[in-house]
Amino acid sequence: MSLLTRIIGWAVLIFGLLYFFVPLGGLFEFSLRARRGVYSLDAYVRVLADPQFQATFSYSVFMALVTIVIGILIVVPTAFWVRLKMPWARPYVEFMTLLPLVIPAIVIVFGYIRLYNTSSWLPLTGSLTGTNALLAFGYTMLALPYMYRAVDTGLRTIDVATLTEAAQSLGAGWITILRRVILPNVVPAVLSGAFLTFAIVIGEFTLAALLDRPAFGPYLQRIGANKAYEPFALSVIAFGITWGCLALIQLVSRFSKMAPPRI
Amino acid sequence: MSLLTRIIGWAVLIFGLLYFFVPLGGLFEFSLRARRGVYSLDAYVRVLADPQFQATFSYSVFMALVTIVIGILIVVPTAFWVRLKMPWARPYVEFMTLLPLVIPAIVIVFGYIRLYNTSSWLPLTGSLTGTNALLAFGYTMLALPYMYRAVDTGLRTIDVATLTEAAQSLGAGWITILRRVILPNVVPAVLSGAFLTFAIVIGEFTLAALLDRPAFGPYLQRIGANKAYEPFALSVIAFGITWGCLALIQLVSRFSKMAPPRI
Amino acid sequence: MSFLALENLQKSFGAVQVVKDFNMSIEKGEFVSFLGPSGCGKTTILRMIAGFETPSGGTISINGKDQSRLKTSQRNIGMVFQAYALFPNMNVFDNVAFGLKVAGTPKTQIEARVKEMLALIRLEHLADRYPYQLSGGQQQRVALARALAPKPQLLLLDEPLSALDAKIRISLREEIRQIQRQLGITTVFVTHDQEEALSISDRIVVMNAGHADQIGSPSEIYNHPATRFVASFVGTLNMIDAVVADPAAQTVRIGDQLIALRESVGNRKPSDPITLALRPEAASLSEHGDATLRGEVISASFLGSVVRTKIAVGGSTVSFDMFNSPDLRMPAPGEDINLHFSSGDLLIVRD
Amino acid sequence: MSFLALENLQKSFGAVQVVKDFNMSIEKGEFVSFLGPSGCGKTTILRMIAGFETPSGGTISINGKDQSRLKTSQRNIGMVFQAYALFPNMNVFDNVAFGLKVAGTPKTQIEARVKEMLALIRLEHLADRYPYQLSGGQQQRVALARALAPKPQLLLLDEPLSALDAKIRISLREEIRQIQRQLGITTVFVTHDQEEALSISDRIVVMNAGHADQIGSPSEIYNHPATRFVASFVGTLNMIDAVVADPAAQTVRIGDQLIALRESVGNRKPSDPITLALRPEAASLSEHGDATLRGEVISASFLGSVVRTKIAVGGSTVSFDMFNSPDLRMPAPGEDINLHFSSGDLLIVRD
Repeated sequence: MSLLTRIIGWAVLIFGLLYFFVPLGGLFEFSLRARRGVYSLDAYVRVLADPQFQATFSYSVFMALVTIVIGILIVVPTAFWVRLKMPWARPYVEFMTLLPLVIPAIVIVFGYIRLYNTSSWLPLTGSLTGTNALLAFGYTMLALPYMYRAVDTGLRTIDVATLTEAAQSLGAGWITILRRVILPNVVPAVLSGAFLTFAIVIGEFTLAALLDRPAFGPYLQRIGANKAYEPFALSVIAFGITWGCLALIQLVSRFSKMAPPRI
Repeated sequence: MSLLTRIIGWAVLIFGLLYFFVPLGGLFEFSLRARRGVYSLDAYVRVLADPQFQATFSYSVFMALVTIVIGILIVVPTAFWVRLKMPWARPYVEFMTLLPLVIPAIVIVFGYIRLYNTSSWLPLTGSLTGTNALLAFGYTMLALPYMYRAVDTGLRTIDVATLTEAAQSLGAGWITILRRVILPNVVPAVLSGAFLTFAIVIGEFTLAALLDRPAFGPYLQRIGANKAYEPFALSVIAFGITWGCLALIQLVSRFSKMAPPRI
Repeated sequence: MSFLALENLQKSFGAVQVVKDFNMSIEKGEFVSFLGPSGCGKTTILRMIAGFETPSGGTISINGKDQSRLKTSQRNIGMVFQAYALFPNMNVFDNVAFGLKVAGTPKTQIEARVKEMLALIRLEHLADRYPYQLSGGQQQRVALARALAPKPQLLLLDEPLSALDAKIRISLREEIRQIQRQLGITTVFVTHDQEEALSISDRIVVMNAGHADQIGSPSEIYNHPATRFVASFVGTLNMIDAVVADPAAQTVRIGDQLIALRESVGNRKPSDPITLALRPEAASLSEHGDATLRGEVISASFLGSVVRTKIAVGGSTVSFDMFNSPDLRMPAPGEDINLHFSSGDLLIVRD
Repeated sequence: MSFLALENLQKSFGAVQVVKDFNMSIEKGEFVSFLGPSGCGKTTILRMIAGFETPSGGTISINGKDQSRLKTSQRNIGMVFQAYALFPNMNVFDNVAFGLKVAGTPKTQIEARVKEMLALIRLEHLADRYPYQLSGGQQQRVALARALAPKPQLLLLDEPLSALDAKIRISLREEIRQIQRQLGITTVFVTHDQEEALSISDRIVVMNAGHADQIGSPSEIYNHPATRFVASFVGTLNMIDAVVADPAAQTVRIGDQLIALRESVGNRKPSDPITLALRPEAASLSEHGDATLRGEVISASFLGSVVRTKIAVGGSTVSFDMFNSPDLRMPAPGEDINLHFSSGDLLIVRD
């Protein structure tokens, strides 16, 4: 039975690896074939030299950072307060953070367009800044579930209520408690939420395309429709970025595991 | 302070509601304006009567069901086995289930197209059935994180190891254990994963568009580009469906809460 | 005037009244334990004193000063929690220093005070350790040092020992008591463990469903329980069904055996039922005392230092304890034996 | 021939050897407890008997039949787990019936047997309840009935009481013992609670770091511990530092007091250090026994039924216990008192 266990175990792992990595392998192999007959990095060179690539990629990175900041500002205080003072509200908040997963992005975008079009009370879509802001809020919404879960999981590893009360009994006010006690203990969780957000925003297509912003996702798709090898090189690059983010999450969470085990 | 707590609490809730529901409200209001001057359901009537709507919608429902079946077949045994016999593999499996969140769907699709094109060893994209299968596998990948987490959470609420050992000591084999002991206790979790999958597949745009399949997502976008009121009606319908799924999840999880509390 | 005064203290959560009109005065330097089962309101009282809960009614005053308008952070109390309340991101030194830093104490003073506190709990050598590197007992000692560092006027202990192993629990409670005596700090201790409360306290408050059933010294509580609840919650107690034989002679009948009580049976009449209580350690097989009960041994179990024997006497089961010794002969089931005790140990149970 | 035979049993997890060459024979109908701290290997042995772990070496045979090739489901054993092992989706009846259903027993027989089992644990009236509607004690009784329903040849109990409240723990252990006697089923019980093991067992195995330090009856284990580990793990023990005075006369010196031992000091020479052990309940203030130690009272704590006094005797601290009684005068700290005991109670500690 121990042998069977091991065989099934490896089968599951191998199946998982194949499921994800065989497509990626094919992708990578093809992306090297830009020069006839030999493997080369020609496609990568061309992609990286493309000013449009640079423009869209830096635009997406910038939007990702903005999204992360908005997300942290919304999520950390909410999650702390919900854990501490409103445990009754947890199911509602969790329900709300589920919404972006199941409300199609298209629906959100149509709502935004309708609400903030040029003839509305707040004509956001009328200006570039406005549209960018709309996009950032849309991204925040997409990233909310992951950010919230990451931070909430981080808070779960410490006994928020007891630590807060201990700090209060020692004379600390709210700001001291947040700054000296709560935040230092959830930094890894916040970071892992941030990396996840980053990866999601970099690869996002629907929102950016429908709001017609020069982001990396639509660029990827445009290239894919018009070039032979470059889209594959781009995909590999995009994958590399997300992979890097994931590796960072793992690193951070390993680091945080070396920190105090709690409860 | 109790008052402050309450005020902040309500502010958070109201902010959340506004964040999600104001766009939806705008959407809904506009979708009723198809007849000049009065509110009417004209847009809905036209949408529902559109044979394309019916075709794409039933296609997506069908694909969602296929995805759910594949997902359950992959996820339930894997999650059970990992919990029971391979706790060391949990981080790897969880890492794998994170991948679909951060690998952009476009990357996956390009990989599929490259790997299974008409000149490859398995020319899936050469036939309709093959492309549909590809799409279903792509959907499964998208839904994997949610399905896995739902089932894993379900398994966490029971003491899998002890229950399995108890059943073994009473003479039960693996099939009896799975059928009589494990499954009956994770049905709610499996259902909630299934509803989430359903909602995701119904609203998905990128995969279906890039593989050029007649799904509901691309139809929604096409209508959006060409009609005035119908896209908003469609959005409301899409939202209604996802909302229904969410409500079902809540119902199921409430039902499961009335069942035995464990650990 | 008392140091800590709780007057008409009440607390309701929704429709549930958890603390009902509680009154108590605690002297400076006293060690008072709140003892009771979970849900009896003992923790709620502690949390109201700390300022974590707002009383629904009544006042709390410390040293004559009403506390109701003060936040927790303004009350100058030290508190030790059940477990895991050390700040995980700080080492032992920084944990102990936290309260002083918050108060803006100069650095050199902080250092001196923290060293003093660590010496008090004999953990000077662990100042650089993080909480996860400490055992449970060490963590609670650090928590105690942290609570005491800012020189609080009142020390509150919320079941600080209940997460620890049995042996550490005993040594730490002795240490807590010794430190408390040394500093002379007024202390309120909450526990559900009767042995803990009995061994550590100047006075014990036995809580039952939101009010104090009895307030008194450990031996008063144990030897003269005021209510049936106190009697059964504190220690083990035999309940013996009897009927009154002769009210004037204060005799009762247990089965067919006549026993004379030392207290009056009150206004009970002959043949009235009466319930008597007897502690297992009050009775023994050796001849002593003025009362005897004969019964048949049901079982004798060896519990280590003590052998507990159960005998059947007129429909009731009576347990009694003997200290173990290597040459002790265990009573055999079925055997008839005489149980000797002092009639003064036989209490009449009031409900 | 013994019923359950464990021969040269070994188990390693990676490089860690958890069970080291364990040998034991258990007779039919015996109740044997494995007692030890966590990590001593007691649970691993139980799990190997059940078939949940495969031994790294050695054999397990039940009734003469080697079990190594049998899966758990083929061994016909009943097992009760620490907690929460009832099937949450089945009611009490179905839980108890599970083993019989799996075995394909006819329906009418199942019904009769389940009723019989529920009568045994006195829960007939709860047959329709689900596990979450039961208290912890009731759940464990149902788990016991479920384990016994298929008439197993061996009953394995893996700390079945440790998740329960103190009072329920005591009543349930008496019930388990009584049912075990009634059915005459061979039982292996794993616990870390010495009082539990002492009160329930025919024989106790005291485990320490993978091997058995001592196997014996409860009173052997308690009164004649074979090793220092057994002595300190089972019960509370005073360790007293002394020096040999005259090996021939078997006298030792504790501080400046001379005591004659009943056992030989072995090949120790005069002035050699020697460690003696004395159980707290063996000594008392009243005159008895042939040995006396004089010391100064350090503290006296009231623990309920028992008063524990610590005295300082020649550099060692000696605790002794007295049963409480209302007229007991507690020794005051600083007072000099005489402690009486029998010299036979003074054991020489071997390491």
